[in-house]
Amino acid sequence: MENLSLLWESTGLYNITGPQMIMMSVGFLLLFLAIKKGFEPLLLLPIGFGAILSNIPVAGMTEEGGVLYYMYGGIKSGMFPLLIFLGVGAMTDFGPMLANPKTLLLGAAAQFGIFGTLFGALALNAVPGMDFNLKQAAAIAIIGGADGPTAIYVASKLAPELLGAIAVAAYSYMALVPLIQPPIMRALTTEEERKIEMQQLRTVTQTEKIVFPLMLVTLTAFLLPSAAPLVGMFCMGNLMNASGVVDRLSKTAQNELINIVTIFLGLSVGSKLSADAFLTLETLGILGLGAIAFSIGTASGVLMAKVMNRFSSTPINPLIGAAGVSAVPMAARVANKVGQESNPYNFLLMHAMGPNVAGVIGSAVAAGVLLSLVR
Amino acid sequence: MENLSLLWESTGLYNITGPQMIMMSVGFLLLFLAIKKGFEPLLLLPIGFGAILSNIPVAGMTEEGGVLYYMYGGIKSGMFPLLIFLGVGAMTDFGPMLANPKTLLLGAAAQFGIFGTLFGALALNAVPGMDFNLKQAAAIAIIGGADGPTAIYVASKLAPELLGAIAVAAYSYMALVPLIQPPIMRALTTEEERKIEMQQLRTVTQTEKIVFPLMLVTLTAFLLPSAAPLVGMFCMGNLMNASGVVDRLSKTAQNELINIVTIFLGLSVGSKLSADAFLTLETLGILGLGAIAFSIGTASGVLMAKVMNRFSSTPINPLIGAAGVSAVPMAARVANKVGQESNPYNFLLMHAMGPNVAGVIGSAVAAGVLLSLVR
Amino acid sequence: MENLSLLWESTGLYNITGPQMIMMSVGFLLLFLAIKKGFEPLLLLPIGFGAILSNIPVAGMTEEGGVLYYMYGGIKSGMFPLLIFLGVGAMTDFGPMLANPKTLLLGAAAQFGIFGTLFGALALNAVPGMDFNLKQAAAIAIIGGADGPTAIYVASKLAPELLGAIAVAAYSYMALVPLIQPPIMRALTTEEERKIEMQQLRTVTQTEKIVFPLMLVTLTAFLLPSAAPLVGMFCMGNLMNASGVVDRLSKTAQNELINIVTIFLGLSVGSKLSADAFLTLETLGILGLGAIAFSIGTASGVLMAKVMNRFSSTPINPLIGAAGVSAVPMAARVANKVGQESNPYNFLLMHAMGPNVAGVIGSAVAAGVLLSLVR
Amino acid sequence: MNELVSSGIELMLIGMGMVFAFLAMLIVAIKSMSAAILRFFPGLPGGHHVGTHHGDDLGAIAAISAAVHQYRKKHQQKI
Amino acid sequence: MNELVSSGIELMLIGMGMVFAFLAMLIVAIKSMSAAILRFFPGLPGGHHVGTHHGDDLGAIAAISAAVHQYRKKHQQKI
Amino acid sequence: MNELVSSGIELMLIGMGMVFAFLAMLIVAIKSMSAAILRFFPGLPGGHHVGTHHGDDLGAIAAISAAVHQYRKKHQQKI
Ligand code: NA
Ligand code: NA
Ligand code: NA
Repeated sequence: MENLSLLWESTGLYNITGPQMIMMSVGFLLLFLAIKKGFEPLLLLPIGFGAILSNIPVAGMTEEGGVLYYMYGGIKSGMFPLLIFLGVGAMTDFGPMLANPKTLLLGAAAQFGIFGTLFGALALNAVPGMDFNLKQAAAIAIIGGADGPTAIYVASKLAPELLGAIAVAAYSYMALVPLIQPPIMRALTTEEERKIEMQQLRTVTQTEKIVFPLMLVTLTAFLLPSAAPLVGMFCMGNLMNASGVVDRLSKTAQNELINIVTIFLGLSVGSKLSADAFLTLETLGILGLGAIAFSIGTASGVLMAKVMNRFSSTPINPLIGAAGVSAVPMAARVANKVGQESNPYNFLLMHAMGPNVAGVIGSAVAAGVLLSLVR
Repeated sequence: MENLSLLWESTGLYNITGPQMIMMSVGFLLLFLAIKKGFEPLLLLPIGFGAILSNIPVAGMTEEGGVLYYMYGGIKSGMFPLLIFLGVGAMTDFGPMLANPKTLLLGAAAQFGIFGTLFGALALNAVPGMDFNLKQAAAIAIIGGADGPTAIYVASKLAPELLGAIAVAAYSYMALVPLIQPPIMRALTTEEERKIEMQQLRTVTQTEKIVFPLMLVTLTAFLLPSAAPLVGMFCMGNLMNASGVVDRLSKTAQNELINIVTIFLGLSVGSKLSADAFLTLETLGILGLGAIAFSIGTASGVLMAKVMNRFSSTPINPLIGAAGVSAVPMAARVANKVGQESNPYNFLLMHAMGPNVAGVIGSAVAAGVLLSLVR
Repeated sequence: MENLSLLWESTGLYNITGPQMIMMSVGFLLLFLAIKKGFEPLLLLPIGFGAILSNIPVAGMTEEGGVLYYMYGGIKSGMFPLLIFLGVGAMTDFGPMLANPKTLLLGAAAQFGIFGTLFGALALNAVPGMDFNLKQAAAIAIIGGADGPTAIYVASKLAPELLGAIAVAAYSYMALVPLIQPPIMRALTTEEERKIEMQQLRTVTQTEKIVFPLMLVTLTAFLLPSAAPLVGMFCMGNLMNASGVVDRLSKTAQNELINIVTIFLGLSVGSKLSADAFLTLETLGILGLGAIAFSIGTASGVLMAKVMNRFSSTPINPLIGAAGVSAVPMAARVANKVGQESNPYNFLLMHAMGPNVAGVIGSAVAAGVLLSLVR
Repeated sequence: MNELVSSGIELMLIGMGMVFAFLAMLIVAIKSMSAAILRFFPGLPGGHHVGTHHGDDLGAIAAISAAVHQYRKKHQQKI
Repeated sequence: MNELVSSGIELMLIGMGMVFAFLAMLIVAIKSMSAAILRFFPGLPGGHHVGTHHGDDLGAIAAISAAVHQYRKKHQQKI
Repeated sequence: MNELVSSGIELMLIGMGMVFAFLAMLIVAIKSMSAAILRFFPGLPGGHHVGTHHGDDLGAIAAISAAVHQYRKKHQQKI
């Protein structure tokens, strides 16, 4: 009898709180978006499931001794986002960017999405109930980088209490890139501009592809060492692939290692989706700012391309500027698709890959600035 | 000269104790069973080798600073059994069970193997020299679940000192399923019953397969949250596979990740096969109880099927009840084989997979009950 | 303004020290050797990149909280070298050695490279500025084993402060085997000896291949338990492969697991390439002694083969003695190639694989002796 | 010890009760779910979703037919 | 709060400045590098380096041509 | 330092002695084992045990012969 009441007191029904139920619903919503809507399922499925697991009462999976507690150590140490970056680096082909290096400026301009949002987050403090300090504002702003591992890395260093909301916002908006970007791109360009065809890219030699990551890591070491963990791991992955001498390591980094870490990273992020951290007005602020960040980044990239077009001898289709936000390779595909609406024979994909991967570098640089200046 | 005697004093021959030699022999026996007899080699080979390594004197591989000591952390935190469960979940097809949900009752009945054994372990305390407290009895009883990761998870929480013996018993008896089950199955059924042919199963839609793991984890969260880590990771793996949107994660969970963890888990379990923990009368008790547990579970499953047959409109071959102990997919194959002895055209395999996977859920539920009530 | 100067003070240019720049150059040199010269790229690429990353100022990747700091835990615990050894064991075919067991003596003789170098390191203390204690001398000597994981394992236990230099020397000289060995081999043999053709090896049964690793681990447990972690993990990998019953574990150990650990091991070794540990006169000593170690090992192996040839009924080509240093399979290929210079129809490769894998065992035994006697 | 046995019996009763209750509820839940899904989202049957290997298979078939084609061409040239 | 906004503006200016400066220097660096490499080491174009799968492909092609050969032989024997 | 050198010599002697002793014992052990196994369990020669890829190879061969068959059929239809 006593045991029966003990059993009842150990049920979830007896223990669950309203906020926990809401957070479990958020988990189910993320799973729905991942599975039925195809929103970045590789991340949002584990994150959503992690949200459910971490809000199950009694089980205590996020408390010391729980499995999600230990997994989170991989984010706290920076290990998970950096290993993902290693794999992403190994998957990245810098060829199109090296063939047309001025597209790097598009990747730079789009980072205005980050810093504009930072300003916005601070301005939002005027709204009663919102209260972001500088660290939190910087962590939120990095959503504008449109780069999951970078956002998670920065948030885990500057504002771990917002990590869950920031990661969810970052991946959700990345999935929404095909919806968010096109209207902005169309609004800021003329039909003529969207029809611009670009010169075919030259073939880049393997030597250039090998030297580039080394050059990039050196420049980072000298100018912005706070970005060195992110940029360094990315460059190492890229070098493993470009050099062609460690194919077995490169393939493992791109497949099994990144897959294993993705499962762990997703669950760990989910473990930060607890009610008290997520169910606040601030989360609404974060979601709103995230949408603004992507929009500003897209607009800045397009406008920068238009400016460059005035000074450049070779024509640049301003649509590829939108790819500067990164969100690889989705944003590049969007640029291609919007371009083909105006000119079906215009293949912008390769041209958009330049600013697209430049955006990854740009976000990492911006992350370095924030990490070194915001304390 | 001094060095020579130092060398001699550092040899195993100088340091080895009788019990260590016996435990190394146990390790060799496990390797023999794994390699020559085909007893669950994926687990028993690493466990056997772990037993050898951990009983080598001087080397101190299980002491702080030793590699097996650190590996055991993966069991202590629950990480290894839960990751195995993630992979097993990704490998599991709930289709046959969803097509014929009443077979879940067979998976429930077979768990009497667990609770009957729990009672047996406590009764065994009457034997002089046997002394199991409630926690130990519960940890031993879980062998009746015929599910390695569940047994290891529960044992590591309730009675880590018995982990080695329990894991060895669990995997050994799982390997012995084709020997233990058939006589019991034949004794409890008539030739007519064994000939019963079952209706073909309907095809299950993908949507049902996606919704089921979500439903299961929700029910667990509300009713038995102490089972949530086990059931949750299992459901996540299952959802990764069923959803079809994260195939690369699902494949990694089913292959490289589960393989890596299996090596580590086996070695870690082996590291608990030390002489002082294993060479006790209790171990004999555990081995005896393990055999009883499997037998009770098999009998309960078969008898439940016979009872259900009286009330069911569609015929149920009682042999598939034996598959309710889990031991996936071995027990289902045994049901099929015994059935074909009586009726060579009777294909019970798919029908037996229902209670078989239901048995996994049943054991996890039983584990949850034990974890929440036994303190 | 204040922020601008803060930014400047956070740059690498402001903070970098001369020694750090030199160590980064060493990293680039290693990458050059790995990529352009093909020097053991699987290890030297991650090590080289690790050297660069760990010498980036401000980033603090090797300090507590940094990602390389945590990775190094895998070397400190012995986990990484032992897991590599597990994979190497799974890749090793002891067939040629079992078919001609007397080649084990060649693998024994070549270990004189280790002990001769140990003596050399101690003698080098006579040079002003060099000051190796016994532990350091032993750690350096193990370079002569021509076996990366063994060298890293021993160095991490006896002289972690020299780990970086020792690992770099070990892998560099392994890559230089085709340059270092042939002149020594030619100098110590006559044209007639190099032409010796050897009897075809008998086929070894699978049972022998299964029993051998078990025998080896038992002998190690009884005679030299300090070598048991190394030999044990190697034997476990070998048994996983030879037994044929756990192919999925064996394949994972040989591929994904060893690849992942190689990336981590390389980065961790690189993290020990800090200026204060590497830019010392001792490093020059280590590099010099490493070359000597390989030369002595090669010579001892060849001479031993010549001695054995006097007493053996079946002819032994002395060139295969050089393969006793291990450096699997490079040294065996070198033996084959030098042999074919004298007799193009002489296929020594399989014959050289015997001493080659024997050299791995020999080095592990030597490591065990050093670990148990040097304190 | 007597107390231990009695708590064993109690655990057995509660445990088996819980297991049956849980799985019985799961049966009800599955039946409701299946009915709802088959009615509102009949969709596609399971087990047919496109796996990752699909692409590889197509690649292999392409490679094979190319090889076959190549072979035939060479063969005919010789004739 | 006013102070916070002003430091936000400052961060924005410095940050965007740094991003542009960094990527602009990277452009210069890339251009110099490409010019140097194309002049001194024209070498091979990228994207064509031998991957690990290459060997497998050759193996597959060998297997295929062997299979085709086998098939032809059997087929002719029947004729 | 003199002491260090003498302990170096001692280590060298003991170490090489141990290495030779160990590997010599291993030779004896291998020879006994091989003799015993070849006498009592002659069994199958090594290196031929069925690997996991075996199945794949068979699958590939099946796929290839199916493809070849398909091809031939289509080809003949055209003729
Ligand atoms: Na970006
Ligand atoms: Na079960
Ligand atoms: Na060696």
